[in-house]
Amino acid sequence: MVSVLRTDSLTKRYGALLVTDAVSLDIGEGELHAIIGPNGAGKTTLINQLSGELAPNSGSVWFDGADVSALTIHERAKRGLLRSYQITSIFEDFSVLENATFAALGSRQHAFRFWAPMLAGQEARRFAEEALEATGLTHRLSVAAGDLGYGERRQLELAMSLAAGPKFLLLDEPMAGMSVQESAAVIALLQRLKRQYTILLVEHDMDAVFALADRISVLVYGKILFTGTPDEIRNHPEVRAVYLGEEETGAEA
Amino acid sequence: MSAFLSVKSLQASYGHAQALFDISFEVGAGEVVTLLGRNGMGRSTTVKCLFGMLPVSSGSVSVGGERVDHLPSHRIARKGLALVPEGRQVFPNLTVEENLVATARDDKRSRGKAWDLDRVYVFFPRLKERRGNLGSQLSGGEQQMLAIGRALMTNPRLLVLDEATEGLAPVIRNEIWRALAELKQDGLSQIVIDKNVKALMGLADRHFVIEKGCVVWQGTSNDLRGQPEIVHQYLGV
Amino acid sequence: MTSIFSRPSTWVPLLILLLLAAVPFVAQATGQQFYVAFFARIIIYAIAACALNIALGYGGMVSFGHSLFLGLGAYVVGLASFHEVGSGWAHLALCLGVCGFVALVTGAISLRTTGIAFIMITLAFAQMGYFLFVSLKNYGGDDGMSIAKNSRFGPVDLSSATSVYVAAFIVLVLSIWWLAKLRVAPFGMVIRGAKQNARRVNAAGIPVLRYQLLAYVMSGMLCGVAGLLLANLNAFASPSTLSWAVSGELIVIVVIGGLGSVFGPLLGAIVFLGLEEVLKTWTDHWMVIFGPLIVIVALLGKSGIVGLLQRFDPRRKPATQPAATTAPAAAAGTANTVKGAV
Amino acid sequence: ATIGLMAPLSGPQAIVGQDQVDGFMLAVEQLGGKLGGQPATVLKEDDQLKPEIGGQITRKFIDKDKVDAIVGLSFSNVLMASLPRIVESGTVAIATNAGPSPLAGAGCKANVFSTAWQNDGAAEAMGKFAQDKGLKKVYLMAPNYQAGKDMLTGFKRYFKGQIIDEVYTQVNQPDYSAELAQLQSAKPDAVFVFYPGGMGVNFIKQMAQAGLMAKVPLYSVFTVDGTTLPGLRDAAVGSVSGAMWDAALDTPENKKFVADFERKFKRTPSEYAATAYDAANILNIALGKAKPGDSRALAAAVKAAGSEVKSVRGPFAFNNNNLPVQNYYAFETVKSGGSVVGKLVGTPLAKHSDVYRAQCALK
Amino acid sequence: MNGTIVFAQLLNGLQYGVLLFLLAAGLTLVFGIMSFVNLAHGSLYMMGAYFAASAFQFTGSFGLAVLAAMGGSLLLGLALEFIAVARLYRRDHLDHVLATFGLVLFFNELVRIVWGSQPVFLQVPEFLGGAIDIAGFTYPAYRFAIIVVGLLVAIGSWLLINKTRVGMLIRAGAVNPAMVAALGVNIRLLNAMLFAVGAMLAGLAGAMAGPILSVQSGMGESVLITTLVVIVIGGIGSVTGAFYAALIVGIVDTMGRVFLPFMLRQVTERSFADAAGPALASMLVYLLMAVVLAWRPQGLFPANR
Ligand SMILES: Nc1ncnc2c1ncn2[C@@H]1O[C@H](COP(=O)(O)OP(=O)(O)OP(=O)(O)O)[C@@H](O)[C@H]1O
Ligand SMILES: Nc1ncnc2c1ncn2[C@@H]1O[C@H](COP(=O)(O)OP(=O)(O)OP(=O)(O)O)[C@@H](O)[C@H]1O
Ligand SMILES: [Mg+2]
Ligand SMILES: [Mg+2]
Repeated sequence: MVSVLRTDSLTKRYGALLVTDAVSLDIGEGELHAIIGPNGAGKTTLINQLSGELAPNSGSVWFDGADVSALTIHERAKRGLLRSYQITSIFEDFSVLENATFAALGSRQHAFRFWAPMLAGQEARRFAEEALEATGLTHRLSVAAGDLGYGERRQLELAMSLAAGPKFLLLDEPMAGMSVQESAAVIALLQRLKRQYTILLVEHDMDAVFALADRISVLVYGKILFTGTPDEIRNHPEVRAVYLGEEETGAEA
Repeated sequence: MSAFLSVKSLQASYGHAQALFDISFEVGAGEVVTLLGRNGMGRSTTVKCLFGMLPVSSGSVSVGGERVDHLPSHRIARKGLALVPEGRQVFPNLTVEENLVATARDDKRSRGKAWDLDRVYVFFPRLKERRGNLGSQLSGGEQQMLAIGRALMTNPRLLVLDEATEGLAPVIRNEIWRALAELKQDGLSQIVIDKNVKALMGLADRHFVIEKGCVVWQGTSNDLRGQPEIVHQYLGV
Repeated sequence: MTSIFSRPSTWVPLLILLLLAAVPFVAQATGQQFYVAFFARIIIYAIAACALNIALGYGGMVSFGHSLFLGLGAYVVGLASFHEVGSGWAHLALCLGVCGFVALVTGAISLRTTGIAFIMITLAFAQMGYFLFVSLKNYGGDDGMSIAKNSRFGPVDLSSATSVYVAAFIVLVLSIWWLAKLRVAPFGMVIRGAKQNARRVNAAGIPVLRYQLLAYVMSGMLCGVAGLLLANLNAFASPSTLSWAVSGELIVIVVIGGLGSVFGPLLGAIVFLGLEEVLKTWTDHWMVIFGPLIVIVALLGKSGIVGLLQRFDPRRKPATQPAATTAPAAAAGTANTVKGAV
Repeated sequence: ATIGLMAPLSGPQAIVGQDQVDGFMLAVEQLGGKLGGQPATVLKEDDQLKPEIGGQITRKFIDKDKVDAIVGLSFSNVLMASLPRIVESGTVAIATNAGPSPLAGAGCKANVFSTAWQNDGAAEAMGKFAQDKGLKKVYLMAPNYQAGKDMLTGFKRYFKGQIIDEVYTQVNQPDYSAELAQLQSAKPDAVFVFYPGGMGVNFIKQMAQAGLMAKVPLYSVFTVDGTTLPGLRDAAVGSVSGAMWDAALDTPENKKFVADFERKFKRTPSEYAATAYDAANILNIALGKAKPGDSRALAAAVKAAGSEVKSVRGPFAFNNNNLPVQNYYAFETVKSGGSVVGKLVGTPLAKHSDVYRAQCALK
Repeated sequence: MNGTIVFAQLLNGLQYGVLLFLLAAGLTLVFGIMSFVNLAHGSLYMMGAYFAASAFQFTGSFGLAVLAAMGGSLLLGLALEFIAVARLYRRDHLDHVLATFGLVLFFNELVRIVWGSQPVFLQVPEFLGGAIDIAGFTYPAYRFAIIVVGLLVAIGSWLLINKTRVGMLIRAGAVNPAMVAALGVNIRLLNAMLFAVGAMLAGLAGAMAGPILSVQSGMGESVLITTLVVIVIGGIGSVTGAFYAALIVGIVDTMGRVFLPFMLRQVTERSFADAAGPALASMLVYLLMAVVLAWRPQGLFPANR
């Protein structure tokens, strides 16, 4: 498997607190890699460092064979390394379609264009519509994003990441706040997308993780405790103790 | 059983868009009920109306037999209601400890052991570790714990949890379910909104399914178990 | 067709533009030349407000220092005239160059900050400009400087009120037209997006600071053009144009009109300056009425006059206000890095 | 006759404008509501001390209201901004508050008059006064703007002793303790300052509180006058101001003016009221002679009227540059009964002309 | 230029700094903690000075005048809060700027209607009328009274914000009032109280400054901007920051005013130095702010919250 994203003992600390502790990851092309771990283990912090939002104290990030550690968020985004946010982060005054088109445009070309309407850009618009279709928001195209319910916001958040046409998707709890039905839809969607994109998924919804992940890394106190297949994880005693708990071995509800 | 909270034919709108059409349910003293439904059906909107955060356009909300639907939020809360809101909403510019104590209250009417800083820290040791951090510096799950702890610190008689287990690790989530069960033993009434129907069936006495702003089904956990088609139809499972 | 004329928020401003186009002719016919100068001033302020609207309305950058660019534009003409340069093209090039450069430098520094700090740092730059011109003794200091050589564009000399009026009117129409396009063009969407959530714009692959900076520079340059016209109209350049109160007035104009709307600046300028004129005829203490009116505008919210007109628009939702709750967005930790509006 | 009266009527300097309006209207009232025998319409406009607004009002007066004369014209920055249109139209204008040096010199205009002063005049008088007193070392202070610089230049024109230091402070500076410490350490024979409006109140109050009034004699211009005395009171006692007018001037015209003004407006007039009062009386004479609508004739009549009018300030006439020839007095601020008033202590410059008039091409 | 005068000027800078802090204190509460950009703070300060002057005229007692100023501006603050400000907390800064800009115009004119355009008289109280001699320079005793009051206010507001639950609630309410209310706190009342206290401090500052400054319409603006500069340099929301920043601004401004022209004269032509020195000195505070913000956008001593 060709490695797409690799980190080299990535370390981030806040004062005395080591949030990511020499994390080395290697994610192959087309893989769906999940990261699980207790709250506050450093998952979001890790994603922030991968996306470029946070600078690590030491260590490096390699994407597509190049060292991207020094690149900014938007430069990484342009190369196809995109993220969604754990805390919903959409443009509330824009319509759903505008939100998605914006995302589609941003990653593909510069926006120093001052005359023709953004929505007239055929290419970006097509990507946006596809992404909205995939996330099931087609019926809400012209609604202002601020008027969406919480769950729909999450859907839009995901649609924006997809519309950007990523090579690699960093998904931070995409299912949080979604009802079972919507989660199931997103799981199905990710199933379909799986081989097209390489995906790093952070999620506490174990149904989703076990259903989707090729490999899972368990992050505890900033360190990778264990990396393995879903089955290995499910039965790993230590993982069960620190994270899964006793009953949590598979489908709930 | 005399209802502690009773909601009758509630209607509410966001601007011109009506979100609630007909919501009625009751929560008895010490009872745990759930509001079930898919995304965008109006569960959180109902919660906002309970707390006076959204004006009620018609219908009524009563606490202990007293109409509260036109009272300001803080007066309603003072009747013994506490909220763990959707999306956490911890105070980003306060430290963990300040978040907990700022709105803390000792309500003589609440039953069971009183909640104080120590008890919350025992419950969520993680918060104790992070006590000096600002709310904005917490991880998603830590914020969720903080939101729960903050609500408990008001020593409520009715705890309203809107997606309170969202973003929590499974172990913690199980802890929460256990704790809610314990609180129920103490006699604390609860309204729980969550997607984990299985856990809810274990915890709650009664369920209300909300669809497009109306209560379309209600019944006990046993009723729900007996009618899987309901779960399928309204919750998509 | 029908759509435009069934929407008051569109046809009312267009009608006003049409009426403004008629002003010089009517004034000529009735011999009331004064009104040409009067409306020229309104139009020039509308241009300045359009300029501010790019930064403030679209980009959410609450600049409390746009008087700096208005003043710089005016002084370019003043200084050029002082040194016997009368070519309008030279004035324009200098004006765009100077304002662009100053906006680039001050913007680059100011945009490091957000929120209140941004408001204050832009104010600081304008104040520095004010004190600079006050102390330029050779150029009149606080007395300001008369302009002997107005900008001359080929055969057109901006020495009469009418010629300034025509020039300003053309600039205004072009600005409005462009602003309407810009609003939904990619660039406009980026800066409007940055106003709501700068972090997200970045994550979408767009280096948001560059766009904000460019918006600030364009805003400064257009404001400079307004200053150039103002200097020609008054045949005078004065440091008082750079005072903080002028920056405040420009903000008020933009907001009265309707923040971030296309026609807002024009409507705002007409109402603000017109009202000032009307109230002054009633009483010396007109500010006792004027002040509270501004407060009321602020209380009513930012949709301004345009928002008011939109209420009469059929089949159109009233401008989305931050309704009862923006709850999930206000959620903890969403460090909302909107310039000027945290 | 229609007169356009433009003055700052809002903002911190509104008192200056208010005094001008009141002074002018008092004269018109005394003249039975007429100027030159014709019923007078006085249009009053607030320039807000903004040059740009001043320019607009001037246009309005000339183009819309077709006034016979414009009076007031606010501070020199507003005056200068209004000038282009006034010169272009030839409308008679009488400034009652300013006489900037460009207008006194090469830039003088046949239709633009001032019943106030050339900016340097009062300062020159104080320079002469200090010189006559035989002072050796003087310390100068003024705000850092045009008028401040003019004033100190004027002082130096007549004072030949040593200038220890010339300090320019920030415009609208609130706190002067640092400057006062410098002043104290310089040990001058006297300090000469120009701090109009609130700045003067700040400065003098603080100087008095630091106990310096007793140690360093204070000479000033446009600092202690009718507009600031109510806020200063005892703090200003002992200071000497140079001015072309004060309520204390003992002439019959002035007595009547001050008494009538106080009766009508319940406050003591300032020099700004006096200049506007004179302007009205000059216009009255001129309008009685010139045909309405002929601004050239009116300008000539105004010039002639300057020599005829019984000015409240004593001797008065227009110079070739249309600025006043007048006395400059020194007044000491003293306590008299319960109130604080000016007391005439000298007339350093009698029938004084400014230096710029040589550069003026007018006769 | 000898050592004593440098020392004397340092002292002047310090005391100007404390005066600035006194002005800034009320604003820090409202602007820093509640995040309400209150340009009308200067107006409240002006009103305080007028209240004091009027009370002084009637009673002849400076103590009563100060009380009247504080009481009057407290009530005025409550009224303003009730009528306008309360509706604006949750809006963004732009609306604050706008509304309070309108209030500034209103109050300036109101004062002229009620008290006239001329400055009104307010005197240093008899017992503080003297001057104290330090190192050969006389200092008005009244300035020391200002320093004492300034320090008391500093300590008081620091305690209020950082050490009380009210402080926490207000900080929380500035970000998410709906949530604070839903947790059972009457945040509206709390905000009203704090705004009124801020207004009261403005009034106190006005009364204290009245005897040394000209009490007149518009007196608030010139100090308001400097005060805002102080708060921004210090770090918004931090009382300690505002205090240090006030001292820094006071010293920089004073030293710049006095020594900058002097130093320029040493290195350049006198005429140029005389022109550039004061110009530079008047820009110094703004320059300082620009440099500080460019270097540390969050201010020098940001509130750690
Ligand atoms: N700016 C900061 N200053 C101090 N500590 C911080 C800061 N940001 C994050 N932390 C801490 O770092 C730890 C890791 O946070 P992170 O958000 O990465 O956790 P997470 O694994 O994503 O958790 P969750 O599953 O709950 O989202 C947390 O304990 C958090 O409190
Ligand atoms: N602030 C708002 N402004 C306008 N409309 C809103 C707002 N919040 C929610 N809505 C609308 O109200 C409806 C009900 O939303 P609500 O948040 O109550 O749903 P919910 O049942 O809690 O679902 P979710 O799982 O999405 O939280 C949705 O259609 C949503 O679009
Ligand atoms: Mg996380
Ligand atoms: Mg919800």
